Amino acid sequence: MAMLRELYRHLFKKRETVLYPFKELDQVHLPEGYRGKLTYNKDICIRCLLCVRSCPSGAIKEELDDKGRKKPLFRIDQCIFCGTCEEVCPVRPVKAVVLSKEYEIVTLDRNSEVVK
Amino acid sequence: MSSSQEESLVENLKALFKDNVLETKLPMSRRLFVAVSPDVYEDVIKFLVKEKQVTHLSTMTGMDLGEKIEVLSHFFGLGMEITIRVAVPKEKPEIKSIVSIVPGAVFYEREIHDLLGVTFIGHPDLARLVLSEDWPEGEYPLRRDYKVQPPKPLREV
Amino acid sequence: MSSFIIPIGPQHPALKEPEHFTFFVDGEYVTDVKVRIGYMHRGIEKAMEDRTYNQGIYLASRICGICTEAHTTCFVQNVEYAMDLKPPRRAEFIRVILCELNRLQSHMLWIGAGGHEIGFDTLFMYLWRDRERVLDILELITGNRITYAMMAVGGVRRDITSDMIAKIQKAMDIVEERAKYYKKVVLSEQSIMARTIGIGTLTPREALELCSVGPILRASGIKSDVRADDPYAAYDETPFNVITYDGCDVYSRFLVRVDEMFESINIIRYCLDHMPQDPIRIKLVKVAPEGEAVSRVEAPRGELIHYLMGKGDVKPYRYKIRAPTLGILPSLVRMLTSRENYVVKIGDIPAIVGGIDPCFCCTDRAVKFIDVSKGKTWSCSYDELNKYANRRYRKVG
Amino acid sequence: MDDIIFLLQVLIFPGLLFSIVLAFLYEWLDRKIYARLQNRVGPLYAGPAGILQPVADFIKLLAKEDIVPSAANKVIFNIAPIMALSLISTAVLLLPVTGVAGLISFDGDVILAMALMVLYVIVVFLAGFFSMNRFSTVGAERTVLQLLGYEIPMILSVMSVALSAGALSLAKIVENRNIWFIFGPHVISFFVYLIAGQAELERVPFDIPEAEQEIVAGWLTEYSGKKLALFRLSRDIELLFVAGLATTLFLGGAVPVIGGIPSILQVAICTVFFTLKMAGVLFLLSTIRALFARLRIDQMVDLSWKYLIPISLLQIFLVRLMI
Repeated sequence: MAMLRELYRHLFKKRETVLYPFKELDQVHLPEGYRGKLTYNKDICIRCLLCVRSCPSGAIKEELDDKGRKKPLFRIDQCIFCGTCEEVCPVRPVKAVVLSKEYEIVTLDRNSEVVK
Repeated sequence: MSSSQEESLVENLKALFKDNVLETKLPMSRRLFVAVSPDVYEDVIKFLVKEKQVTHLSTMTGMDLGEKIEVLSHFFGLGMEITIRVAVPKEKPEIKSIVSIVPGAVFYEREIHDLLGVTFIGHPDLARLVLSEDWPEGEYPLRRDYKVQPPKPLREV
Repeated sequence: MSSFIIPIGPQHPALKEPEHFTFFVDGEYVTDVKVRIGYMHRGIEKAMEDRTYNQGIYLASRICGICTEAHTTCFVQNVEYAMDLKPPRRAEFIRVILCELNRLQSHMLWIGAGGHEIGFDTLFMYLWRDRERVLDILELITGNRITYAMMAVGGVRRDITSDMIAKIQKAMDIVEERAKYYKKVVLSEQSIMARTIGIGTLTPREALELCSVGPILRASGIKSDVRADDPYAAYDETPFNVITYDGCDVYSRFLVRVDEMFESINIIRYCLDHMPQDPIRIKLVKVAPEGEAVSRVEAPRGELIHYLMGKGDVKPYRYKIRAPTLGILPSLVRMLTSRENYVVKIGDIPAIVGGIDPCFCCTDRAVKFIDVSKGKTWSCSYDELNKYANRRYRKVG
Repeated sequence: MDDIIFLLQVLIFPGLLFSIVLAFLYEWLDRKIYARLQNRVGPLYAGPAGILQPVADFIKLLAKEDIVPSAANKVIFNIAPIMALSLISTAVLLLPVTGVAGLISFDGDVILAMALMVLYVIVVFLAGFFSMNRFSTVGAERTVLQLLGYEIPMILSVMSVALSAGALSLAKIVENRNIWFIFGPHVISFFVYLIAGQAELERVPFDIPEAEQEIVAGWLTEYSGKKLALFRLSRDIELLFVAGLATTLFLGGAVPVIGGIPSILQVAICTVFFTLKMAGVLFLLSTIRALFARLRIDQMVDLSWKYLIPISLLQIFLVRLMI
């Protein structure tokens, strides 16, 4: 019986649930340093491929671009969002690989989730 | 605890078991590694548990060193982590079980038996613990010579 | 006497993770039990040998989703021991804060889940709601809710800034107030007491003999805590009490965990106030010298021990992980077996099994099947699966 | 013509169709209240505020594969859900929803109501026992053991009402009600009845026969598809019946008849009041569900023999003194 008062107090309280996928999208709050889907800026990338070597899950592959130069290819389906690639990226002041705040990355085809 | 306690334990062990204490290491404070020969392994543990009251067995590790398989028992007591290591030949990996002295070793010994194929003499029940029932006999995944085979797809089963 | 066998697991509503218990029962009384684990065998020990130390951190954080911080702390500490380096003091404080936040959320999770095991869903819902506050804080600090990816060999990867501190302190106040309320509930709710007092008894002697760890040991009245006995990180200067209760039953385990929540909150507050201004990370070599190290950490579920053998490579030669639940298993078997003056009923099984806070995910490891599903897809029609299942179960019986 | 009207009454209002609709509504209400108490939302998407969720669940279950275990006794396994549903929907016909008397009303129908509830439990026992599943068997055993616990206090509390009304028929009890019924000594037996009713309905803290964490779904473990749908429906109707019986016996049934208005309007007013009172009982039942942890089977039997039965005996004694 210890919780009776608490129970009835909740009867008129606002629910805690956020009706996320359909409504109340504005109530989804992300902190500053959130680790979401990574973004890759190929214009400033110096193609050092440090990220390929350091990725713990092997989600970053080597690939040749149209000019036959090596460049990284990011497979989001294997990514574990640790941010190591962002950390090792030597490009300054803005890094070529940055984890964004995007979190809706569900897809039906795992091969489509690739960042080039 | 001061390091003198660790050193005194080492001296104690050396005095009791003489040449059978093969190697002692003190890499940092509160860590002690003692290698003993298989003949006195049981006695050393009996000495630790019964006389020194080091009753807490943290875990046991099995390690493949090429020709030998090492069994490490990590005890905690007297304010330090005491690791007793004993090596057994790979051809005949057998060693006495310490379950009668430390009842908590039951699952650790079963795990090592399962993954490295060390037989513990006197263990009450060395049934499989972690590997599946249809795992082939005589294959021990944590040995260095074990090659990982890619699993077959389900439809071929 | 022929006994009636009740198989519980690998799939059973009481067990959130797959393991198998065979209970021999006589009416409502349990006479014997056999345990079988290994359904979550992911081969992490073997896979560790394949990864560099830096990559191993992320694998270690995936040993267990709930006590991830304990595993990563243990891993990086182990590598630091082997390399013989000491991280900056501020990093050690941040580690303590993260470990305690982790413990806080784990204990809240357990008290909720423990309530659920004895059919008290309301407690479950409230605690998991309040646990979100702690998870929000963890997300604020690390950027992730569950696998924090925060530790690095030689320090931590992110700093705790001053505006974070204010937010953490505010959240701690709320959590403390809620924890007080839950303590009151646990202390006064008759139906919780009816289901937990005198259930799953483990005498102090048995607990020592069977090498039990963590809250189970402390609920049997034995003062044993790695944080106090073998201090790591910044625990050597953080004041805290080792909570013990001597009821030796599930109720004492409830109380130990509730009280540890207050201790965690106090530790976090102390650390926030006393963090020195240091760098958070040092540069380091990637090769560990030949040698070995043992690292112990007090995970939310008890003593966690990692053993590392290095051969002067960038990868470990052997990495051994012993999760707390494996240490508790022998005690669990003892608790589940009826003997003189002590009976276990079927209705008590969830309370006892739940009472140890089982985490079989951490417990099972070893065979390596990495790189298997990459680029390959398995397809299997319903009929094929059905046939496979039929064949398999006819064979087993 | 009378026969056709009676048939329509049985099948549509206030009989089968009405009780099924009301049962679904009450399941929704119960889930919603339970969720509110736990600071959740409950059913949300099927219909406005999720009001159609129980119906959606029912239809979904009807569409699911129906598996009969090869070891089960097929005849009993198959007829048990139908038996359960028909027993409990017969019992609902006794409730005086529309006025003073129910659709079936005779002297001694209180006893029939109790008997139907016991029969329902026996059908449940058979269903569980002949599923030939370990969990079902344990669940079935527990069902009967629990019956031994709650049935006697329940009958005693009902009897005390019958005693003070001086009648064994629901219609007469409703007719003879007075203010004593609601605020008198029956408050005790009302709570005894609620607790016993909660046990009858197998809800927390007495969901022992189907304790999810202990024996999966208890006697329901092997049921799937249409049969599970029928069982769930019959349990919803059982909830309606327990709440309805409480309303009739302790809360005075449908409202007093107001003279001078057409009978159709009167029926409507009575029905609305009856359902509202039932909802009140349901609210209490939902609160009990949210308030406790599950008891163990021996604790449950202990509770009823040590406390509930003496209390209800005392209650009968009090009532006897007052008449």
